[in-house]
Parts: sequence; C-alpha cells; structure tokens
Amino acid sequence: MTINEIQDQIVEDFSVFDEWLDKYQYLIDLATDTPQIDNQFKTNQYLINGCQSRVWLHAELKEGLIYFTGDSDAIITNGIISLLIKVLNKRTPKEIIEINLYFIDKIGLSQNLSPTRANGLAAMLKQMKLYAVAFDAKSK
Amino acid sequence: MTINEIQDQIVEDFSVFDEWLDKYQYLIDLATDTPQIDNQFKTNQYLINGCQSRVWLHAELKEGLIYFTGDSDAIITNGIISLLIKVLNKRTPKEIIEINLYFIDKIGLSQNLSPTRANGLAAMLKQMKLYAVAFDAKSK
Amino acid sequence: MSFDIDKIRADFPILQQTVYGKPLVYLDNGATTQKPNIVIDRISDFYRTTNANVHRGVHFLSDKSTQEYESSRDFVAQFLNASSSKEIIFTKGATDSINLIADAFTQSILKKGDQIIVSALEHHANLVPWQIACQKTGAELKIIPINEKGELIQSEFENLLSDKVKIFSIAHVSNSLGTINPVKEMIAKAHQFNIPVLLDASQSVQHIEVDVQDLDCEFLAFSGHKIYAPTGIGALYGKTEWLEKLPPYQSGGDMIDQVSYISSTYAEIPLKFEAGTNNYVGAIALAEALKYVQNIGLKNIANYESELLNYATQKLNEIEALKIIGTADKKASALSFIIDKIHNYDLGMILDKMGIAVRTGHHCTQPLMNKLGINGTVRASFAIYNTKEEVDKLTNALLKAQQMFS
Amino acid sequence: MSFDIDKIRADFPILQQTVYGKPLVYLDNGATTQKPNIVIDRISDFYRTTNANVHRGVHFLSDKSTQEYESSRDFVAQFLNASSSKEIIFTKGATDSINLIADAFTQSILKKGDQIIVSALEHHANLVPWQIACQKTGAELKIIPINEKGELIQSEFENLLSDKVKIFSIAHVSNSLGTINPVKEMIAKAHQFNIPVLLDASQSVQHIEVDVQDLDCEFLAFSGHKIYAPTGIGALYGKTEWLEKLPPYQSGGDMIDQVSYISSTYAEIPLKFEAGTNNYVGAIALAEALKYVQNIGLKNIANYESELLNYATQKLNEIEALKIIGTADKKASALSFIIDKIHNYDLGMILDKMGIAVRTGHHCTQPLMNKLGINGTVRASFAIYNTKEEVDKLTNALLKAQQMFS
Ligand SMILES: Cc1ncc(COP(=O)(O)O)c(C=O)c1O
Ligand SMILES: Cc1ncc(COP(=O)(O)O)c(C=O)c1O
Repeated sequence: MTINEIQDQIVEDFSVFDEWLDKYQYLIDLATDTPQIDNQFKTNQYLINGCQSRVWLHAELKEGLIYFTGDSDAIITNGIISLLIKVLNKRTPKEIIEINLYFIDKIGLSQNLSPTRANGLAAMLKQMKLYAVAFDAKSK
Repeated sequence: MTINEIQDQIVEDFSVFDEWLDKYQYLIDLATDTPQIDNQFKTNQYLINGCQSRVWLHAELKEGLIYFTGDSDAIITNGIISLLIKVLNKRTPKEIIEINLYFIDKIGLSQNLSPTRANGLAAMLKQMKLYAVAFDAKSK
Repeated sequence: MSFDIDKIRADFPILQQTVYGKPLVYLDNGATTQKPNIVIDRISDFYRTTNANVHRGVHFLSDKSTQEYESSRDFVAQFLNASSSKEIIFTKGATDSINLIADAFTQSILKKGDQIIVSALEHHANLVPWQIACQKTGAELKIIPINEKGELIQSEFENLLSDKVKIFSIAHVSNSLGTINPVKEMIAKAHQFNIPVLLDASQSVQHIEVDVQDLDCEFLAFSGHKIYAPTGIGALYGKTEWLEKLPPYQSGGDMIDQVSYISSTYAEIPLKFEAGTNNYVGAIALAEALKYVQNIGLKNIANYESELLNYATQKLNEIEALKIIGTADKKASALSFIIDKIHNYDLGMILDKMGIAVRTGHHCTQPLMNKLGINGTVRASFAIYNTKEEVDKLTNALLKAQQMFS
Repeated sequence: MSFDIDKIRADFPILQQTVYGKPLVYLDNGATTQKPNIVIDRISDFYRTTNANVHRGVHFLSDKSTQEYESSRDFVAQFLNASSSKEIIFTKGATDSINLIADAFTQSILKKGDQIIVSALEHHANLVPWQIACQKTGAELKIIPINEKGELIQSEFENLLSDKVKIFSIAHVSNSLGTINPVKEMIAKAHQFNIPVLLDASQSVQHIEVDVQDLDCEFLAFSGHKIYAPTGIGALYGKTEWLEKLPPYQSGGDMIDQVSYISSTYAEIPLKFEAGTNNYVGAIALAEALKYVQNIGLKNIANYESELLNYATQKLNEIEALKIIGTADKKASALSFIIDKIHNYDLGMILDKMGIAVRTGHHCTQPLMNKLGINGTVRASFAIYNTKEEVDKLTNALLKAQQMFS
C-alpha cells in the first residue's frame, strides 16, 4: 500500500468512533502492534526527549528502506508509535522526508502535535525524520 | 492662641478657596512666612528623607517651648512647612506629642499625608514629633 | 461566614467551562488555582481607572497607585501576621523568593564547611537553588529522609542539627504527597542551634492557617497564583533584622537611595529588595485574593478541604490495584496515587478525556520519586471550589480507565 | 492602517478619567503606559476560560495555556525579528532582564582587569547592575560622556573600545532626555573588538522600529508595562549561541532537565532561563499588546509621535525662562525641561492640580542630573494616544504656573 493508502485506512478505522474515549481505547489496543525495539536499544541513546513517558525509537536501513522499531512505558504512547510506524515503515528516506502526514489531523490527534504536548508525538515524528535525513545523507 | 484656635484659623483661611489652584497659590504665598532655618543647619543632618524636594528642619528648646525653623528648595513644600510651624511653634513637647492635627484634613491636604507621597508632609510631621519626644525625654 | 460551596463555585467563572463536551473537573490546584471574579475584576478595574507607576510620581494617579500598592503590602503582612509591612517583599513567586534568599546567603553567609538542611520532600524550587549555593560556596547539602508514609523522620532531622548549619529550608506542605510537616516544632529545634529557617509555604497558605510570628520562621515564601491570585506575583516574608542585614538581590531603579557613576547606596527595606518597576497590579490583585480567602476563613477552608481529602482517600482506596503514595497522618490538598501496571501518564490522558484535570509525572520532585522507586504519580489536588461529586467523578473515571487498560 | 487618533483614544478606557474634576492629560508614559481594552480583556478572558499552569500538564487547559504561552513567545520573536523563538526569554521586566545578563557575565566571564562600557545617559537599571558586577569581579566601568545637547560623544566612545571590554550595555533611547542613540553604528564598532552588546530598549520598542537582526545586538531588554502591556512581564532577547553558553540565573522547576539530591542538569534555552511558574498570563497579554502596536504600525507611531514631540518642543520653547534639557537631533517621546527659579517639583504639583500627569525629579538617572548640574527636570513623555490639544493644555498650564510663582 502507498503511504496515503495507509493513512486513508487509518482515518477510516478511526471514523467509526465519535467518542474520544473510543479513540483512545483503539490506541490502547493498537499498542500491542508496535514493532518491538530490540532490548539492546532501550538505552538513553535511543530515548526521545520531550515526553512524559519514556519513548525509545530505533531505525535501520535495509536495502534502501527504513525499518522502525519502538517502545514506550506508557500504553497510549505505544499506540501512537504504532500508528506512526504503520505509515512510515519500510519507506525510502526520500519518501519520509517528503511525506505529507495528514492522518493525525484527520483522526483528531493534531492537538497532540504541539511541541509543548507532554506525549511527545511531535518529538517522535521529528526523530523519525531525522533518521531519514541521516540515512539519505549517508547514501549519497 | 491655642493650637486649635490656630488650626481653626487656617481652616477658615482656606475655606474661601474652592479651586485647588487657589489653595496652592495660597500655599505659595505662605512660603515666605516660614521661619528661616539658620544656614549652619542646612546640612545633611537636618535633611528630611522621603521628599522629592529637599527639606531641612531644625528645632530647639527654649524655656520649655520648642522653636522650629525650616526651609525647602521647593516653594510649595515651604508653604506646607510654614503651616506646620504656625501650628506647632512655641509649644511644649507634651503639647506636640499629644496634638490632634485636624487642619490638614479639613483644608483638603490629607492626601498629602500618605507616607508614599513625594512631598514628605508625613515625613516632616514625623520629624517634628520626634523632636518633641526627644526634648520631652531630656527634660525628665 | 459559613462555607457555602455553591456561592464559592459561582465566584469562579472557569468552573462553568466544558472540556471535550464534559463539565470541567479541575483537580490540578497544586499546579495553579483558578481565579474568582473579584480578583479578575480588580485587575481590569485598576487598569481602567487608576493605573500609573508607583513610588515615583507627584501626580494623582501615581499617588493613588502607590497607596493601593502599599496597602496591599499591609494586607499581606496582616494575612501572615507579620509584625510590620516592611517585612513583606513582593516577588515574582515562590521560586523568585527562594532564589533571593539563596543568593543573599551565597553572597554574605555561606562558606566552605558550612551546611544547609532541606528535606527529601522538596520541590525543585527549594532544592536546586541550595545545590547551586553549595556549588558556589563549598557548603554541603543535608537531606532529611522520609519514612514509608512520606513523613520526615524527626530523629534524623535532629541528628543533622549542628552549629555548622547556616540555613534550614523546608516545605510547609509537600506538593506531591500532601504531607503537612510539623514545622513549628522543627523551627524551634533549629533555633536551638541559631539556625535561621526559610519556610516554603507554596502549598500551605491557601489551605491552612499560617502565622509567621507563631511559627517563628525567619523567612517565608509563597506564590500568588496558587492562592487564587494572578501569575507573576508572590511574596517573601523576612524578619526585619534579617532583611536589614542581607545584601540586595537585583539592582536598578527604586531600590537605591543615591547613585553616582561610581557607586550606589541602597534604600531601606522592603524597597532594597524590589528593583525596578514591580508587578504592582499583581500585588494589588494578590491582596484582593487574600481578602477573599480571609473572608471565607482559613479554618473553614481547612475543615472543608480536609473532609474532601478524607472522602477522596476513602473512595480511592476502594479501587483495586490503586495505591496512594503519601499516607502521612497530617495531609493537605494533594492526593497522589498510582495504579498497578498502568502508567501515570496513560491515566492522566484518559482522565483528561473525561474532563478531569489532574497532574501526572514527578511534580517537580524528581529525587523524591526516585527515592520512592516510581516514575511518577497521578496527583489530584483540591481547592475550596471542589466537591464530593467531583471526587465521585474521579473515582468513576479511574474505574473506567482501569477497564480500558485491562 | 492609517493613524486614527480618536479610535486609538477610545481604546484606552482610563483616558476618560477625570482628575480633580479636570480631564486627565496623561504625559507620564515614560514611567508606564496605559492599557487598551483589548489587552485588559485578554487577561480577564484568559482567566475566565483557559487558565492552567503551562508546560507540565497532560490535560486540556494546561495544553491550551501552554500553546498560548508559546505562541506569545513566537509573536515577541516576530515583533523583534529574532531568528528563533528560543531566543526570547520572558522576564519580570527590563530590570530583571538586565540583571540576568549582568549576573551571567559576573558568573562566567568578567575578571579583574576587564572593562564594561555604559553611557552617561543610563537609567539606574542599566548602571547599578554593572557597578555591582564590577564590585564582584574587579572589572572596571567606563562611561561614554555626552555633549551639551545630550548626545553621546562618539569619538570618546571609540576611545573606550579595546579588547579589555567584555560587554557594552546601552540605552536605545534615553528615558530622561529622549535622545535616540545611534546604536546600530555603535554596535558595529563594538563588534570590531568582539564586544557583545546589550541594548536597553525600554524606551524604544514602543516608539520606533526595533529589529534585532538589523541592529545585530547580542541582547535586548524591555518591559511590557511601557508598551501597553501589564506589569510584571518583560522580555530578554539573546542570540542563541550566547544564551546557550551563559549559565542559568534563577533555579527551580521547569528550568531543569534532571534533578537528584546531589545535582541537576539544565533544560534547553529558553526554559533554562525561566525558573518556576513564569508569568504566562502576562506573556500572553504582552503579545496582545504587541499585536495592537503592530496593527497600528511602528512607522505610523514613530511619525505621529515625532510630530507631537516637535510641536511640543516648539510650543514649550516659546515659554520664557523655560529651558529644554536634552536637545539631541534625534529624539523620541521624552521632553524634559526646567523653568528658571521654579523647582521641578513645584511645577509638577501645579500641573497635577490641572489634571496633567508628568514626572518630576531625576527619572532614575541621578548621575546624569548631577552631570547636568540640575536637581531634576519636569518630563512630559508622549505615547500613541496623546494629542496636540494636550500639548496646548500643558503649555497653558505652564504659563499659569509661572504666574503663580512670580
Ligand atoms: C531606559 C530604561 N531602562 C530601564 C528601565 C527599567 O524598567 P523597569 O522598571 O520596568 O524594570 C526603565 C524604566 O523606567 C527605563 O526607562
Ligand atoms: C512546594 C512548592 N514550592 C515551590 C513551588 C514553586 O512555585 P512557583 O513555580 O510558583 O515559583 C511550588 C509550585 O509548584 C511548590 O509546590
């Protein structure tokens, strides 16, 4: 599926909820889907600043595509990571750098994108893009 | 005249003015009446703190009565000193300590009595009472 | 005055707010309190009718502003039962007040080999300034430990007392656990070694009676915004003889007496410690808030809030897997808890979606959380306008959250 | 937008006030400005609908407060044309901002033998902190002298420049004489010796365009209350590389990253410099005031006020025995004067009784007054809402006062 197809799919999945709590229940359920980060990467080096919960994120480049894994000690945060990875996983650095991420807004989580927000969605996204930029630079 | 007779007299003098400016004109005219402080006392020691203009005040005890002299580089302040001296001059320390000073209120200058007021009327009054207290203590 | 909760709630316009379509249940009062109309209006009215810079003017408005500012100082003095208004310095808040004292001690008192005592319960605002004072002077920081209930261990405190200690700085009420420390007794003990005491009253002045002469502390700090007043204003109380001997903190206009290009002499207290244009409108609004509190009466407030806290404690204790953090015998306002296997942050997010505002995390007491071996708590903190119905909403929301995460 | 003085005056409710039965003529804007309804209402509305402590919460209101606080920072950055929002620190006011920098330089840069340059025109707020920095470090304070018009003597300034100078701190506009200093050129000259420059913009941001990138100053300080915003808030601009290398000032919550009982690590800028609960409501109201100013347009404001100042200068010059103090070629807002044989304080009292609010005395520039050989001046200082009619009232009142004292 293309990035946008996945985004559209997520938007559709969320569209059935009109209650905030149901959306969060769904995020909680998604948490188990997060591609688990290898324990060796659960170190300060992979910790993302700016979240009230702890968030680790790891990325590696295999055959031109970026593979993300992550984890958090908070479940909702894990659900958010899971969504981000769904959309961004196994893409080229270029795709990630140029991405137009509209699903967050459409599912009503855009308030969470504020850099001041304690959940650090903005910080995670920034970190993912930084990985992409780094891999892109390396491959040149 | 008694203290209160003088106070009443001042109140009557001011009662003819219903304009603020006229009251101040009168204060300005009074300024020349201030019993002039001897130049040797125009020093920091006799300077009163808390006035925007400089105010010197001197007191001495002669035969049980306090004689005040004063000066200021500002004319209105001098007018106010003049009024105070009119009422308090040549009184016993005890009279000054126990004085009920109502004329300031009645002539509408009581706003000037606030300790925060830059003209230092409150500071002058305090200083005059301090002199009285000191002389009273000495004579015991 | 009796405690009329409906009337009180009506005084606070923000309580009529809804959040995600749900009525707001504001239980984050430890972070900041909401403001009654009377305080909000005082600010607007002042700007609409009276505003001018204080202390410096010959004109009518400047004089009126100055009078209102100085009578606000008088009121703060009366509220704390200080013996004189000049013992009240208006600051930006508790952090500013504590930094002022820590700086003055750094400049003029602390030396290598000296000691400073704080407690294990301190907010960062009453810890980091003393760490820095130690770094600058070579003094050493001593920490009074806590027992498992979150109470200071008095025998350990007594062991720390000695002639080496140059200041003892302590929270009256813990912001994260709610513990009310027995500060009157502790101050008396410190005085046996001539140790001056700074009381961080940030979490006490709004909840229980505080009388500086009765407590006999040398200094006391609090923030306006936690006692129904605006942000950007707070107070520092200091005993006259101490304020007179300590060096000034900031410098600029108003705090000086004479200035030449070479050097300057300082004004008398309290102005010595108030450099520049102070937040005089904040000070006036602070006095208005304190009047509001005094009208309700701190005894009434303490009774009402303590009943609320007991009720909440009992209700929350009924929730399985919930553990209250901080079970001191004497507590005020704050109720911290964790639920087994659910991150405090997850809980906070879900409560938020039900309109309930609580704080999560370390509450600016990181070392305390480390000590307790937890990464943080959910904290509900109560104020005069909270109700038992709100406690019930919290309880139900927590049960609901538990379901969601199971 | 064109400059519609009637509309502007209608925005400021206090201008409808009378004083001793006379309409208020407020010419004390150098001390503090009045507030437009839009700013007053912003404060009330915020407290009625949005208030919660910033940066720390997971809940809706806390998030909303934080967003409004941070977008206020963005707006201040835009207003000054800073290259990034993190270069903006919210402080209590100009005095606080200058003290912060003076303390940082005292802690980490200044040594015996170093020099600091200020000018003969400085407000005490930009003089005393540097005197104290010198006392603490052994550095030496150098003063740029003025000519008889109240302008800085540029050749003397150039003579003071050397590698020994570690900071140059200067007022953009003089609060007592109104002189606009040629700071852009002076900053460029200072940079030839790698000297960082702190600009005290307390009397400029509200009157003329200020662009930190164009001026290229390292730091800039101003107070909200002098630019139509509330008391208790101000800003400090600092270039990123400087803010990153300077040590923090106050310490407490929010400005730290990690804390243990032993030591702490600091947060990133700007939070490193914002300890404790900042005056976030003040910051939000400050941004509102700056928006108001930006909507009118600083070009328009500068034109209008300069016309007013010229008119007033011409009118006052017609008064016999009146002498204007400060006749620089470029001036803004402030018009200081004395009248032969009449004490400035006497004049101020009489003007007050005619409803005219001016400032008298040394205007927190005592050394400058001594230098000029006077005990003070009467200062009329103009803002956007003043009018030529008000200038006429001032002139007539002065003539009347002259009569009274003759
Ligand atoms: C040039 C100048 N600098 C600094 C200040 C100090 O400002 P504040 O008192 O608001 O801190 C003032 C205010 O009078 C000023 O005019
Ligand atoms: C116990 C305690 N001390 C100090 C502070 C700091 O107060 P402020 O942030 O208002 O300066 C707080 C506020 O959270 C507190 O709870």
